[in-house]
Amino acid sequence: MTTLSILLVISAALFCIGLLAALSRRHAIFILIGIELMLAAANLNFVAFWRFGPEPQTPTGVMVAIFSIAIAAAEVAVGLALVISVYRHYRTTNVDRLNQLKG
Amino acid sequence: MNHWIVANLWLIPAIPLAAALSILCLNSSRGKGAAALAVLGQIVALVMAVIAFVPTLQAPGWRAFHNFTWFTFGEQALRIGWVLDPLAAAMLVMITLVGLCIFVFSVGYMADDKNFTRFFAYLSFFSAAMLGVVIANSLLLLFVCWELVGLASYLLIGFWIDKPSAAAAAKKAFITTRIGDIGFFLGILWLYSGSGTLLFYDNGHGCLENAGLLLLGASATFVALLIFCGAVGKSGQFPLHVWLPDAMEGPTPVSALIHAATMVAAGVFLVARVYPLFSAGAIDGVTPSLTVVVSIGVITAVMAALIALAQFDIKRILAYSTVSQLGLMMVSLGVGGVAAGIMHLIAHGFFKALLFLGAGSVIHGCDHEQDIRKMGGLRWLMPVTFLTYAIGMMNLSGVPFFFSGGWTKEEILQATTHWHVSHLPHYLMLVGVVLTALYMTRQMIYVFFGNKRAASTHAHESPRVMTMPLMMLAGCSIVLSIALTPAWPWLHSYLNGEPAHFHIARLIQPMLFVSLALVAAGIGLGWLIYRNVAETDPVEQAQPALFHFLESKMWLDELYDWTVIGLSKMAARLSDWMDRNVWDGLVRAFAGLGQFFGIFSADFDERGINAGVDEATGGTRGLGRLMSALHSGQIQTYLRAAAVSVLALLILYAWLT
Amino acid sequence: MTMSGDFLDQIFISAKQWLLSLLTGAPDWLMQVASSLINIAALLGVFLTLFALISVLERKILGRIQNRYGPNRVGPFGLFQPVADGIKMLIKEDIVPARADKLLHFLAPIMIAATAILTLGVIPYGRNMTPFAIDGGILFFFAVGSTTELAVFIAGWGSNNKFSMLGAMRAIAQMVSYELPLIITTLPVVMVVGALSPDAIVAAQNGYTFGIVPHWFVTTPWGATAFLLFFVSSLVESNRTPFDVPEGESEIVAGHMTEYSGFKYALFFMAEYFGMFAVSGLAVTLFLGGWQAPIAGLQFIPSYLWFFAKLGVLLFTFIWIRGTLPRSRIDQVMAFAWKFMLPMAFTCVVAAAVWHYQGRGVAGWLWSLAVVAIVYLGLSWFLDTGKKFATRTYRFAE
Amino acid sequence: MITVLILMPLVGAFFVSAAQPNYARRMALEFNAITAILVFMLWKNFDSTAAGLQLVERHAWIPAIGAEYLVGIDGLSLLLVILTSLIFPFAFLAQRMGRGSCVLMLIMQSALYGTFTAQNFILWFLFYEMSLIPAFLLIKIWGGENRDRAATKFFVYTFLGSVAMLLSFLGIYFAKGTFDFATLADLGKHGLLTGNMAWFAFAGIFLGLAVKVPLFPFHTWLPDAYETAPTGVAMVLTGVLSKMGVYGFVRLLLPLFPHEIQVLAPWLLGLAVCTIVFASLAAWAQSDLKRMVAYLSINHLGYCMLGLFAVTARSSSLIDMHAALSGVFMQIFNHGITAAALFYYVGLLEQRRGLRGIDDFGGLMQRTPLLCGWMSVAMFSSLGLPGLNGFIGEFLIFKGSFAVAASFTAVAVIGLLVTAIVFMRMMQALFSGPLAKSCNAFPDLGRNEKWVVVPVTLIMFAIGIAPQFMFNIFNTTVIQMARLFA
Amino acid sequence: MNNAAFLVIAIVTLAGALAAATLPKLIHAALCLIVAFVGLAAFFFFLGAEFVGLVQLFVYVGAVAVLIVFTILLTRRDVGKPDKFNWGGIVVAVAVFGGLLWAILKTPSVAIAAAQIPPLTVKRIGEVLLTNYVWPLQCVGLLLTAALIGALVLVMEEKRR
Repeated sequence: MTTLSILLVISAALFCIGLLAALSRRHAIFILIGIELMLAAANLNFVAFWRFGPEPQTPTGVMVAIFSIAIAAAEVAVGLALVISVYRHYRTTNVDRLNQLKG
Repeated sequence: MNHWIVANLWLIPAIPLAAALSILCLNSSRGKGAAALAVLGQIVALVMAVIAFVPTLQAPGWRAFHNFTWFTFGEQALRIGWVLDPLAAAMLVMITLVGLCIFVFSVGYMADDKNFTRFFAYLSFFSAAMLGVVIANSLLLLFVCWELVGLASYLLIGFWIDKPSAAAAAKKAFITTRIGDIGFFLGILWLYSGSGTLLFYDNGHGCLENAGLLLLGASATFVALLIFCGAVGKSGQFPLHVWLPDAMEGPTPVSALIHAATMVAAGVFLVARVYPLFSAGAIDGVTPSLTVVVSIGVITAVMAALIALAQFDIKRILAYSTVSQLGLMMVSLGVGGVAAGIMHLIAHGFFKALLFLGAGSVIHGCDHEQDIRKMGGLRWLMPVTFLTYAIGMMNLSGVPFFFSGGWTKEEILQATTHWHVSHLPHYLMLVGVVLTALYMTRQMIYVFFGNKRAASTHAHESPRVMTMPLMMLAGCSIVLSIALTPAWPWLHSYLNGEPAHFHIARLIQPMLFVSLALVAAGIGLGWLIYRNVAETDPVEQAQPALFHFLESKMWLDELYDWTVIGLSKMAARLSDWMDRNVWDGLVRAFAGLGQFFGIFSADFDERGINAGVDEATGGTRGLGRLMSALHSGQIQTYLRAAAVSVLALLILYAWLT
Repeated sequence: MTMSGDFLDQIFISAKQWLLSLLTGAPDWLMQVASSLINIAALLGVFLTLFALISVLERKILGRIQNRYGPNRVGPFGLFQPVADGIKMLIKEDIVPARADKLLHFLAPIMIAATAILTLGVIPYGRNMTPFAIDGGILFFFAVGSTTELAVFIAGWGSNNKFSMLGAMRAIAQMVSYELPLIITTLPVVMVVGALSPDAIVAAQNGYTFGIVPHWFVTTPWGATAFLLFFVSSLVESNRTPFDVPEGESEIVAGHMTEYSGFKYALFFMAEYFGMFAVSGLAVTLFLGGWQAPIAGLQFIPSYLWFFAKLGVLLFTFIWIRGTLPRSRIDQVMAFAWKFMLPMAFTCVVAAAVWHYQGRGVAGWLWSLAVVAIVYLGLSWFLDTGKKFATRTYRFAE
Repeated sequence: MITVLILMPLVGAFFVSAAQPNYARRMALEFNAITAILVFMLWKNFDSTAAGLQLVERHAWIPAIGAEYLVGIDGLSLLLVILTSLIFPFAFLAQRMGRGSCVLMLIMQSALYGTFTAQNFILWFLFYEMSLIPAFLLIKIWGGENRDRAATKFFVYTFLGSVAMLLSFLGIYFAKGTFDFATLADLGKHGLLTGNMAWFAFAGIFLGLAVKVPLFPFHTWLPDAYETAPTGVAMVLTGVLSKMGVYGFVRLLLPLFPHEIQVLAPWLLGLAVCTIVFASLAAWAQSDLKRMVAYLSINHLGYCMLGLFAVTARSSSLIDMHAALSGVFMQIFNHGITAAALFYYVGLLEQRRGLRGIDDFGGLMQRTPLLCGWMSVAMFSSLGLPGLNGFIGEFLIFKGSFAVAASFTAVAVIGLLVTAIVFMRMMQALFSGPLAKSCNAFPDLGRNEKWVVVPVTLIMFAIGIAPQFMFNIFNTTVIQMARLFA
Repeated sequence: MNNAAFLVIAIVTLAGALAAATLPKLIHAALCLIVAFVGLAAFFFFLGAEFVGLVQLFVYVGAVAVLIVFTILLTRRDVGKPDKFNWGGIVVAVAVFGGLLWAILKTPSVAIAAAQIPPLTVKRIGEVLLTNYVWPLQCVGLLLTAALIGALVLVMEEKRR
């Protein structure tokens, strides 16, 4: 039988894969993909904790996951819009070259 | 008792008002229509006045009133109304009759004026307001109409707007009367708070009836005096008479109507109307307020008559004569001869209007020349004017028997003899009679007798439309005398609310002879002095200083200019200066103080705090340079840092558990 | 309902039960898998047949509309034409462009066919005849259905061809745009029923007024409006004329399918028809009462027959429209979606709410009609460009 | 309904800000027509025989600090609301206005409606301040010369007053725990606060309101501000904005601090009389028409103050209280109409001549008889000629105050005289005499201008002749208030 | 069967995610991401949160994925060349994973099995959404609107003057 810890491990793995994508890729969209993966991992955690938690009657975790998904959708829309406008402006989406904030 | 006319008395002023409004709406080119409307309005008003006059004859002392609520404030209803009694009825008839004559006269006199319609609108408006004053049964309504009369007077004096002197005169008239009205207003307030009502007659609750007077008590004197202020202003009594001669800047019919026959008489009417206030608590018919009235009246009468002696403007002479006569009426009222005063008022209305219109006719004939020194010998050139003017002059001088003015003046003199306080007024009045005859003779001789002078060479008789009213007024002033004789003192009894009886024996009285002698003395003296007048006045030659004193109106205008007006102007300038400098300056000082603190603290900032901050900034800057190396501007570097931090947290967690 | 009627109605269920009973004693998971497999097999069987039938019928009907015969050589009335076509497709050479992304090029048709079949799984075809009864069936339908866009994109991208890419972009743009009205027009139904499961929706449309007017949602003003909107959107979703812009031959060859041939092309073709079946089936479920009989007296006829009759009518309408209307311009299609379809779809939601809160009676009926009418009039006033068109004159060849 | 009324100008402001600049004024006027209809309905729905607040809307707002959204009208509020909706259309008609100023004016209008209907201090204060900022901006941006200085002065002055008032109210709140006007008034009967606290609170509120009215010697901002403000704004400033101060006195100070006012009565009456006399004298000394009218405006508000202080000064009889309160209310309305009209006329003259010194004109009567005629009606109304609106209010005020403070009233009456002198001077200089060359090409009243002039004058006559319809609005309120103060 | 299914789902998900993170071609990565999301949805189904799973499918597969591929399409020039891979990230990621793993395995309280619960119906979610969570719902609606507008503004072509 599956236990919570297995799910948590999967979720942690997912999270780290997302982190990997966000850390090691140079392309802005990859970073975004990484972030999405991390968010998804978080959602998985929410649902898992709800399912295995003491009060599965109240669907709190589910609700949070739903909201989180909705917010992630908004985030990805804006993020991609940013990518596009950055691309228009600099003709690149390589984040290594986007270092205007360099101190 | 309640006749139809009582409830509908308001129609009498309303009709001229309607005429005025409809004239205002007329195109200014419709001169004839305007005149017709105005005259028609006046005729209807006259008919209504006569209709109103009839019921007052029913019984002696008949009085009816109609009160209604004007508005309610809080729980208190403010009521106004109108009253019909002999006083009002007689005044109504007089005003409408004289008004009608003057309206007709104006049609001829103002024929060439480009603002013909406006003139008639103003005239009708004035007539309406004046009739309103007469019928008012509430001091408030009276005051309202009173002010409107003042407004109409202002408009008419300043009718020739392009003349600066006219504008100045109008302004002076308005403000001077306004000064009196302020007192009047306070009087109203006092009366209202004292008696709780402003109605004259209200079934025993009015302020002139016993209940009201009882409530008022001792303050009645002050109330009466304050109200008298209004009368002083409006009736041109000393010391507020200065506006009346200046008001002659207006067209002559205006002078006739307003500044001779009606409006200036309103003050006298007012005193007569609220006479119970004056006489409240009287001992032998003497109260402090009445004494004041007498004093003012006497001073005015004599002073004005003296000044009239030294004037050259035909209308100014008449103006001062008016002032003088009004003083006479005041004296009469003050000494208790209410009926006599009113009788003189009515008679004066007719003959003074006659004189003014005659003067207007002369002016019209002499191409708008008003200086009597430039006239002369008009007797043959303007016969109708001359004759009617002479009748007017007889009236004014107080020639008895056929002239109403004679009877009424005698009546007044009679009344003054009964005054206990002092006989001085009586003697001064006698002097006044002489003076009146004197200056009228002087004027007659200057204008109508002697040789033709500059202005009279091309003089011509006025058209019929102007002479007809003259004859009409002359006729009235003679016919009226029938009702004034001591043998059948109908008007006297009517006004006093007594039945009139015919006693031929009373026709001849000692006073009659005194009066006759005085008038004769006056006229004779006049004839003696002035029979050979030339450009310069004989009196001026004899007594230049005195004459100059009188000619410049006893320097009262100058005195006022220097004192009252100068002081108030200074007060005004002072207030302005205070405002700009002191009050504002205080504010600015506060602001400056604030600014000072601001600057001070800014300085402190600069020296004290900033220095420390500068030091700190230097250090920070170095540190920042160090830190900025870490800031590659690349997101992933930051992300990595975050991830490592998470790791660090995990390790920390592990270490702790 | 008579016994025989009941029997006929449930004949396929009984058949399945019988088949499963053969496996008695097997483990539980095996039973589940078997049940699913039976469902899938039945589904595929029925719809592949229907696909074949419709493909030939379409050509016949189009032929009829265009005043010609259509396929009439293979078999009686050309009914075996699809068989011939199928064989042709299977034996054709599968061409993969040299510069194509091989993986994606391969993946796209599979994906598109898979999604189309998946969407078919949640529709109730008759009483107790829902292959996969999920609580959120409608949501599932759309969730899976939206994957079609992805597949189209992969097809376009994977082909590495200008026309393919353009076609894919067009397809995605218009599908995304019309997905909104499509989903929002289902909202009133979901709202009124209070469930996302297709079975509940069909059940909610049970009953008749006077025995002749069925309580289908299409009989309400909002339902009718929503149905029309839904239908138009489904035309777009399945890339049918007049909205076949993404694959219009005269413009961009065949859109995202340009570089496909042989069996892959057949898969695309099939997916398109399956998509059409699915969305029509959903329309029937949502608005036309699913498998319910139109008149109380006709309830003895088995429910699945009713369903397929309704489906047939809708499919015929699809074909009919294809034969009648010309292709519209892409910008017009998009503008229509955002300026008209979307507001109207929202209006349906409001109108349904009004209908509900007015007690679902005659008053509610009239009120919702008023809402729809007002918005329709307002929109038509607002969108009126003022352009006047001359009345059309037809010129026939003499 | 009141809420709709408050919001309507705001909606208008929103629309106007989106409209084409050319249509801004027309749009603003259209919105004013809507508010006028609303106000008319309000008037119809208002039961003038019933006491207390009517058409109340009450919602919780910030319960933690006792602020609630509480609007309602009694006779006084209704009167002022009517006044507001009368003045604003005329102000809009008075001159060409850009989009920005239209928007600001509409915002101000909304704030004024709010001020006159709010029955909770926080809400009231919010609206009160909200009206201040548009006024400031209007003067600052569209004013004449010296506008920066005048605007800043106006703002700082009134703002300081407001701050003082706010502090006082906070003090009251901490002591009593409520911001509700009615509750506070009830408490005020028995002494709201005690000791020095009461005096501080009183001083703060008094200061805030005295500045707004303005009361001598806090009035110096007013001539500057009015002088430089554009005509329409000046009309609103004098017609409506200055009423906020008087309204505040009636609503706040008098009910809350009857005891303090009684103690200070001679001083307050003195201030009122000073306001009357000094302002009228200062008006005499002005040569700028706008400044002159501004000072006269101060003078007229001084009458209101006289009446109000007289009411609470000593225990006067109910009738005198009724008279004074009715007079004050009438005067509020009359002054609003008349002073706005005067500013309008001065604006017309300035528009035609470009200058507004009293000596820059002459003999206008010959060139523009209509303008002069209508203008003199406004002038006579302002100097309190019977038969026009000004008289009724002044008479009642003096009637009420004379019984209580005869000597103060007697001095105050001088103000009437000086006012007359000022107007006579103005008329003489402007209308009569030979026609000045610079005024040769003056056009007479245009059609647009008649649209303003005729209704305003008709209102003046109507109130002057048959004022009962005005009294009906607030009679019950007067009775109720008198009972409160007695 | 459940365990097997779980295993399959887990492997598919993680493999998809790993592919999404490491594949050199962006478009492939995006498609793998979809696989990962589908797997995640399956997880949700598995956990009894059907609705969340459907939403996950609906939003991520239907919307987010389409958005990503569209963006890839629009930034095509950059996408053509394969992305460099920064190996430094792996170390950090693995380290974090190690840490998390250690933490999870060390915590005994999470090693529990699920209780039996009645299925979570859509109706129940709808009720909760419109009662307890109505304000968050409104906020999310607002957020989505704002994001919509924001995204539009960001990508709008700048007007040429």
